[in-house]
Amino acid sequence: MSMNTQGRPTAPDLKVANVNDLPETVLGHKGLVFEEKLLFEQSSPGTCGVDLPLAPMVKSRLHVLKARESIGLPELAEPQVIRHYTRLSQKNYAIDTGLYPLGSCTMKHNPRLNEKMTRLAGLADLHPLQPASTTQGALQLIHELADWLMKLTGMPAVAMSPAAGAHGEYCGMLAIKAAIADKGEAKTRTKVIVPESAHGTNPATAASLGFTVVPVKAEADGRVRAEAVKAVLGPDVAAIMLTNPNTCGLFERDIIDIAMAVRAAGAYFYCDGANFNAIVGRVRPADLGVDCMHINLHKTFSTPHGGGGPGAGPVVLSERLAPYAPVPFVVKTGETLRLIEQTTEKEAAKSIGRLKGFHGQMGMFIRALTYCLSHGADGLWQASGDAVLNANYIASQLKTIMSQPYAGYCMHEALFDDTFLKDTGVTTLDFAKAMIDEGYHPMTMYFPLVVHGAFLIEPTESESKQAIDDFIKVMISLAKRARAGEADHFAAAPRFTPRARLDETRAARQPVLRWQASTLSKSGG
Amino acid sequence: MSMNTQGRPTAPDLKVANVNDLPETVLGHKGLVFEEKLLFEQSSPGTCGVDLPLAPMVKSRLHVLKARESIGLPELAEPQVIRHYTRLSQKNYAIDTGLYPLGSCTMKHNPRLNEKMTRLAGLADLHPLQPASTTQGALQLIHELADWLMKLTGMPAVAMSPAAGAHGEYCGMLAIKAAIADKGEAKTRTKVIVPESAHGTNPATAASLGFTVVPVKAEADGRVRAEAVKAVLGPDVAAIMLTNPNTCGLFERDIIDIAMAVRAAGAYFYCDGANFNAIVGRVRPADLGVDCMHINLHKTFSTPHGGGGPGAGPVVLSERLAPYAPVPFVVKTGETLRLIEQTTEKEAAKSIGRLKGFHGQMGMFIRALTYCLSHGADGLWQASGDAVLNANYIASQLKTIMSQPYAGYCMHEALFDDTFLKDTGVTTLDFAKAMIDEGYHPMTMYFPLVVHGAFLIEPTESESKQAIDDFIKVMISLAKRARAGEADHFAAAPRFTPRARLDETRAARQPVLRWQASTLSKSGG
Amino acid sequence: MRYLPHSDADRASMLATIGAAEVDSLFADVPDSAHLKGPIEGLPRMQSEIEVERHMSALASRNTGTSAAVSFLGGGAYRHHVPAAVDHLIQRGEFLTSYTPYQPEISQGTLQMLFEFQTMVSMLTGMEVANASMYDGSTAAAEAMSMACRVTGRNKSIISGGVHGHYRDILATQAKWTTQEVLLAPVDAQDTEDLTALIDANTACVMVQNPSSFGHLRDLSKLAEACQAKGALLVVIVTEVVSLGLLASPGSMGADIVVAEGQSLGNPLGFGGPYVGLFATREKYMRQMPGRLCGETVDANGKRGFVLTLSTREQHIRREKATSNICTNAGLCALAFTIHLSLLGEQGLKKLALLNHAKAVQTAEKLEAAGLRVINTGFFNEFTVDLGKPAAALVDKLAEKKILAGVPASRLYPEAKEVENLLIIAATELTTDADIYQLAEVLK
Amino acid sequence: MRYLPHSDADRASMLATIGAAEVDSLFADVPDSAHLKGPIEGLPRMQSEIEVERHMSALASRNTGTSAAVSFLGGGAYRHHVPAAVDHLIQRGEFLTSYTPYQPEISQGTLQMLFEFQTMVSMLTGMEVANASMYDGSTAAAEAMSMACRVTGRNKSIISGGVHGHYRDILATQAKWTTQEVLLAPVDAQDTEDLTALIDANTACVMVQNPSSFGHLRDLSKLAEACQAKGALLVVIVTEVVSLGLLASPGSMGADIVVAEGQSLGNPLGFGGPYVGLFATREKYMRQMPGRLCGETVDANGKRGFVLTLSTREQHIRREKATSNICTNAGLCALAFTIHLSLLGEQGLKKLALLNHAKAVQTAEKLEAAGLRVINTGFFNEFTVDLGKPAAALVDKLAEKKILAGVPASRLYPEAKEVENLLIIAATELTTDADIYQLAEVLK
Ligand SMILES: Cc1ncc(COP(=O)(O)O)c(C=O)c1O
Ligand SMILES: Cc1ncc(COP(=O)(O)O)c(C=O)c1O
Repeated sequence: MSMNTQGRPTAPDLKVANVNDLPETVLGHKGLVFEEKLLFEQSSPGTCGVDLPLAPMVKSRLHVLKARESIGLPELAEPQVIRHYTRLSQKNYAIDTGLYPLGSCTMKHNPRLNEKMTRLAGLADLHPLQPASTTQGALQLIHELADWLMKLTGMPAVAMSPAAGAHGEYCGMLAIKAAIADKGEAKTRTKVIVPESAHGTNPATAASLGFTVVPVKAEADGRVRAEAVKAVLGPDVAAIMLTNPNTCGLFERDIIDIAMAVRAAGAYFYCDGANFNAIVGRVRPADLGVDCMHINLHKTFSTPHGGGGPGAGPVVLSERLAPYAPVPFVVKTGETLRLIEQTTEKEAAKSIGRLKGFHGQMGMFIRALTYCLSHGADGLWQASGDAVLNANYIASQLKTIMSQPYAGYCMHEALFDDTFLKDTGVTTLDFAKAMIDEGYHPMTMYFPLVVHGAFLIEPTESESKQAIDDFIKVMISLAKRARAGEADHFAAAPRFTPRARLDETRAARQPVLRWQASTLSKSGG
Repeated sequence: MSMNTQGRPTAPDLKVANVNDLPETVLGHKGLVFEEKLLFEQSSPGTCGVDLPLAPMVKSRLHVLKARESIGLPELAEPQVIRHYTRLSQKNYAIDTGLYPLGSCTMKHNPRLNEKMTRLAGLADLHPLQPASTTQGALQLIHELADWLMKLTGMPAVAMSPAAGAHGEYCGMLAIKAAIADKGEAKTRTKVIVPESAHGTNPATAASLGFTVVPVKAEADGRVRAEAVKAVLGPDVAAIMLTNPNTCGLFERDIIDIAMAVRAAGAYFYCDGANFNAIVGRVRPADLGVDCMHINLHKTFSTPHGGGGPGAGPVVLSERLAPYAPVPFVVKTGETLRLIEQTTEKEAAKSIGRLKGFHGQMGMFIRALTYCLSHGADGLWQASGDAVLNANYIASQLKTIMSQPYAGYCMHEALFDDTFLKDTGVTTLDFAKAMIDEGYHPMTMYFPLVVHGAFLIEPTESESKQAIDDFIKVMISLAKRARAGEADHFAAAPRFTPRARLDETRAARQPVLRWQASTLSKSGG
Repeated sequence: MRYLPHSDADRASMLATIGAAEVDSLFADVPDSAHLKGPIEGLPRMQSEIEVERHMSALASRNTGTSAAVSFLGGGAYRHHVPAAVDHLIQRGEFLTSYTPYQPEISQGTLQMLFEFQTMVSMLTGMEVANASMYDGSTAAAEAMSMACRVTGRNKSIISGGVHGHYRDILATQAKWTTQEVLLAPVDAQDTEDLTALIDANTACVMVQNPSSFGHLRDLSKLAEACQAKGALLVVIVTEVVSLGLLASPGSMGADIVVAEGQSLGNPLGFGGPYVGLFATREKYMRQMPGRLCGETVDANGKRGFVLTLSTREQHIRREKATSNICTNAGLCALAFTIHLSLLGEQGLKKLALLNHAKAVQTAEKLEAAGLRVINTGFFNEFTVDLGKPAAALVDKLAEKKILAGVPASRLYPEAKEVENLLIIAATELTTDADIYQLAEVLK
Repeated sequence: MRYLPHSDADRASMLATIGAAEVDSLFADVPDSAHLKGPIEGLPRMQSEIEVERHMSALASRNTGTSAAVSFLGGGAYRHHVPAAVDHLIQRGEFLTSYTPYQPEISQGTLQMLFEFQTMVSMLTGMEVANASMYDGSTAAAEAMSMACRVTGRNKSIISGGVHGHYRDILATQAKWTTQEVLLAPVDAQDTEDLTALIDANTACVMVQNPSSFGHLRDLSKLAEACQAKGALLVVIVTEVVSLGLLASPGSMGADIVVAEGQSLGNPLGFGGPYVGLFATREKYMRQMPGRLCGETVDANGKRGFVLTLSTREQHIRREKATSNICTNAGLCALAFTIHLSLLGEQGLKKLALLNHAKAVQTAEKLEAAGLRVINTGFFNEFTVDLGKPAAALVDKLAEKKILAGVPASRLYPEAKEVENLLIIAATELTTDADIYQLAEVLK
């Protein structure tokens, strides 16, 4: 999930607030908190962190081409590189270091067993273009994960190759486009209904495929009504893209009616499954009438976020979309598994084609299957229950001190708006920065856009009661301080981080996207 | 190497220096710096971080014994345990995070390749009591490392099983004791000569074997003279324990004369090889006349220190001590390798016996061999050269601002005393704590004991010129501040660490060595 | 369940606070017909680490990994040696378990790394700017095509016959379902292609791969000039980044956009993913780039720091007007790439490239000595031999002997009957003399 | 060389600062006769990671690891499942590459962990205090003997015939070369030993192992009383710590010192080391303990913190008067132990112990059904069978079939001809039904 802090760029006051802010130490290090220069600034030409076997003497066959020009890469030995990235890592907040309540992102525990399994010989060293006879275990693994995903969603097919949620959206919407074309409606069905609360990838995907986005509003309870959908449905509508549970953390109560109406109108129901973690093992999207849904394995199925990726976004498909699944896919006949890689093969006659090189994010499949096997159906039931329990526990205790746009139980995330900050001079952004000082990664803020100054808090099932109680304590304390008129406290936050607030306006106005030997940028300390 | 900060316990002023020191955040966290409770304080009974397969139903065969009483272990799930130890780890300084100039400890780079090799299937999962036919690769590995150690030292034999340097001393001194006993001199040769600058393990080892320690003084140049040794040598002397390079970081110039004198007197020359890193690949101890020497694989051969261990302390032995080597040892006949485990076997007829369960610190052997192969004889030559170069580079630039007890080139560590702090009100300890604020782990302090307020700085070969230049800059700056009368700056250090100075006196006077459910100890923040 | 930190007592007490009778009550909004009453049937129950490991190891053992075989496989994914330090560092929890760096004050680690990554990618490709990664090389190519259309306001792209078969398929898919068009030049096994004639006023871009899918090396300067003359962009694909240590950069030959598969540095083969897409272009097209960008700035105290920037190109701000729908990218693989390249440095990369070339030349020489015909004039670490009989069948047969002889061209271009006899062979620094000997033995 | 950060230019400039002509000049103090002029001959030159990995992998592949075999080996080292989280955490550089926590302000991570370790060891053993680890169980036993002599002022120790053969050998070595004495009771395969009669006014300690080396379980309360009556200490050795999840703790039976091998938790078999020695005793003997101790205190701001304490027992302060010469201990293995035990917790450990017992009972039952005789009345996860013929030869033969059937008693007690036919068999949570079946098949 993404947050549009960019939507409200911060341009902090650049005057040094306090003469005491002059460097307190010679190099800027402070105890265990180190200043770290760019790697390029640490180069010692002539050193190298990799030794290689001697190259055999041969006659070059690099005909034609000119020689490689100087590249400009820095030169360091291994100890320096290890120290550099170790130090950098320590400047990150992470699930492993603290509660990470980033709504819509499902920052749950990433088990180390997953990592270990991914590195097994026979998996890590498998080339994607080996003959299938030598990769039966890998194909079986994909097949097993596909089986889990189909059973958990109740859907009859799944496209495994999409690389992330947005790529899954692209895949699913293409399948819909193909199905429509198949019915000869390509020219007419050009619209896609997208609720205003949707994640940015939904309209972006629809638009990239040439669809016109038709917004639909939610009601006062944060949910889309079947009536509202019906009002915009028509023969020109290709699909609806609906997130469920939605980006406000609420279950769409009318979802079955919406699905029926969409189907009745000859359109398709794309469900954004980013929030599947709330219901996995408890509600099967097939039972809600969806036609396709992407699953972010990097959310619900615990594959690591890795500072931004990689992910994987398999898309489950209904009977009517299944024929359009992209290549490649795995087919099992008896005990033998095959990869269908070409649309020329009969099993793929109606396939939309290929979306990605090779066969999908195998490393994520390994992790996700490990996660499924570890949990079992019963463990997943428990996990989604705990995720929802935790969010409601937080909501129940913060709702009196913060302000809730929508009443009632939430799903896996608790949403607040900034009404409680009215006239305090404290913004959601300020509040978030003060949370950082208190040792917390902020929740998702200013998303969904439909809620003013949104605070979207997703604790996930991985947090203990004690950890959540501590978090609640801090949130209450901050809310009280804000209301007590301590706006300065918030404006100056964060104070305890390796960097104070960063000038995002400057970054965007005078973009510096790379280091240059002649760069004017002054070094850290 | 160890430091006797304990020798000068610090009892900091417990009054809160400043009202501003009241908790600045609700839980005591400060941005990325977290307070972390004891694991016992985070227990949620009924949770568990390990799932196990179901136990088969069987009839218990636990006859006789009473049942296990309650243990008291905390109960947590995996995410909580990972976060706990991740947070704790971040409270440590380490080679991976910064320059670690702890003299006598050789805090050099610990390559990750070593770790990877140790975890290879066929090594990590090898049981020590498997039949030798199934462990030929492991025995060959020990044999190869032994070969390296013998060739690097020029010695004809090596005892591989000692677990660390001190254990190696025990092994070597036992071999000497056995040799003496063999000559019928057990009753008469009861003294061991140990220079005053020796590491504490030397006298402790000698004493544990019933020897009387006879001190010998170094001359003004920090080295022991052959004359001084000869003066105490006699028919009652079993051995000398001499560290070379010595604990002042100096090469013992008279070492060959000393060795000859010792041998002439019918005694043995135990060389403490903790500082072998200065000369490995450039000087063979055999050429100096030593009879035995332990090698700390966790120093010279880059096996990790691991927060205190484990290490490994193989002992090389001269021809005259070789027959007394402890069991087990590896014998290669043709292509077949055997373990001699019992003193009843003919190869071990004169063996001192067994010192350790199984066959030694195999995990460290794997790492050390990996290190040797990576460097090769030429890489080791380069490494010891760089280690000595770095120390002298530091010495050359700090000697004018700090005070050097001994002039001339040093080996791998630069030694200073506290003369330069005279009348400043700043102690070596204070200076060390101020270094912490600047982002450095202090050098070894107050050791060797023969130098007043010693600063023993060992940069190792792993540090870049840039890193060393930065370090020098900080040391000069601190020395200047100390001399400029800023004693308060030092007395209040460290300021930027997770904890300020700790009350060591209280810890020793009212020892609390474990958590107790009813403990009075208040929690962190 | 070992990952779930609540005891039943915890749950009960939390429910009491909420005022709900049971967890299921919290799901009150779920329509009854869809609200399961218990765990889904037909799926296994929770398992211990021991059991899961056994299952996964059993699956792994049904594969023949390249390290348990003789392998000359390439074709867009290369078996290189990854230093142990790389895999250690990327597993540090602070990197592994953090999200996209949206809160820069507590994400400087990831941000500074991305800035270093972008710089390295720019340098390698010879371009002015690079983004913070795409899913992989193939999807980066698709994004490049879209970007070229945006930049030029045209919609036709010419795709070289030397481009990887999968990449061509993806571009064709994209064209099929959007207003973009592709002209797929015939498969160019023999390196005879000349695309200049095809470029016209409707051409958004010409997309070529170097080295080509068959291993041919090209000087693209002429093509670049031709593109420029017609106002089209030259997009260069690199599937083997190690080649950039030895070959003139696409930028130096006049490329406008360079996309590359970064797998070769830092990332295991892993049966095809996750990999990392590199995307670089000219500064003037910066605002048309897809994906995240990390930029330098200062903090409130004037200290240098890094932030995600120019987000007004992106879906979370611009929604349907975004340059791409990409959100999650390939962060951790980019980290692995960056660390591996940091270890190599300038000379290390050049040496590695030279070693790869030398191994490939050795292989080619041995095969030629065994009577095979190498069709390439020049190549980097991958070349093509004509077996005189269908390659796929032979490859399948050799696999039984644990010899992975190469990629049959028919696997990538099944529609091109004329390449049926061609085998694409890649060597890397991991290729041994014994491997080469065995390959020559079985192919001769 | 990849680990050395100086370029030749760096070296030259540093030498210039020093004022030395070359690095060799800095070695001026080395006598000429010993000063080598270049790298030592007869040793290989520097090698790449690729080459080193190949060499080490070749060595590893010449072994048959327990995971590639059917294994019932125990005898003081046990194959347990170590959760993936353990090995991940102990490899974090901040733990792996730090030294003994002598600077507490920047070592709270290691220190707090040690405090947790000490607490857990105290709890497990049922003792009041524990130290921060010894090299391993065997050397901890030797230290216990010395400590008993110090505490009692006596010098004779009685060593049970149920103590592990290696441990007995070590104690004998120590006694041989010091003023300590040991009385080694006859090897006690049949659990018939009664040591009470041997205790006298010169007895420093009685040392027993529970479960014994042959797997027998003992109620030590009587022995403890007998010791106490004579002023001797009871030292209990535990080589399989997992047993402490099911058996009454040594402390509860009256032990004065408990030493244990901690390998079973967190640490791989690794061909015998490094392991971790646990050492626990009564509070009143605290100042006589060997090794490091971590203690709680407060910092200058009154916050709880941890330091190494009571160092006046140790060699670096007390030199020849120290309680032991130990310096480096088993820190990282203690960390692995602590993390594994943290994951298990109270119930997890108990379940693990029960599972181990159940697997062993299953194995015993199957062997009995196959006609073998188990000599133990009670056992935990290890028991002894009488094969009626020499065990060692059979074990060697079965190893060829990749069945590691157990430890022949003669391997640990070669001098005791009467145990020649005995095979010591251990099962753990990793023992499968198939393993048991195979063992029964080959032994019947
Ligand atoms: C609701 C929603 N939809 C779609 C996405 C896009 O998924 P991905 O980042 O995997 O491309 C996200 C991710 O943040 C999301 O939160
Ligand atoms: C000079 C010297 N001798 C002996 C030792 C003891 O070695 P170990 O800690 O490996 O037992 C040390 C370690 O600090 C040392 O520095």
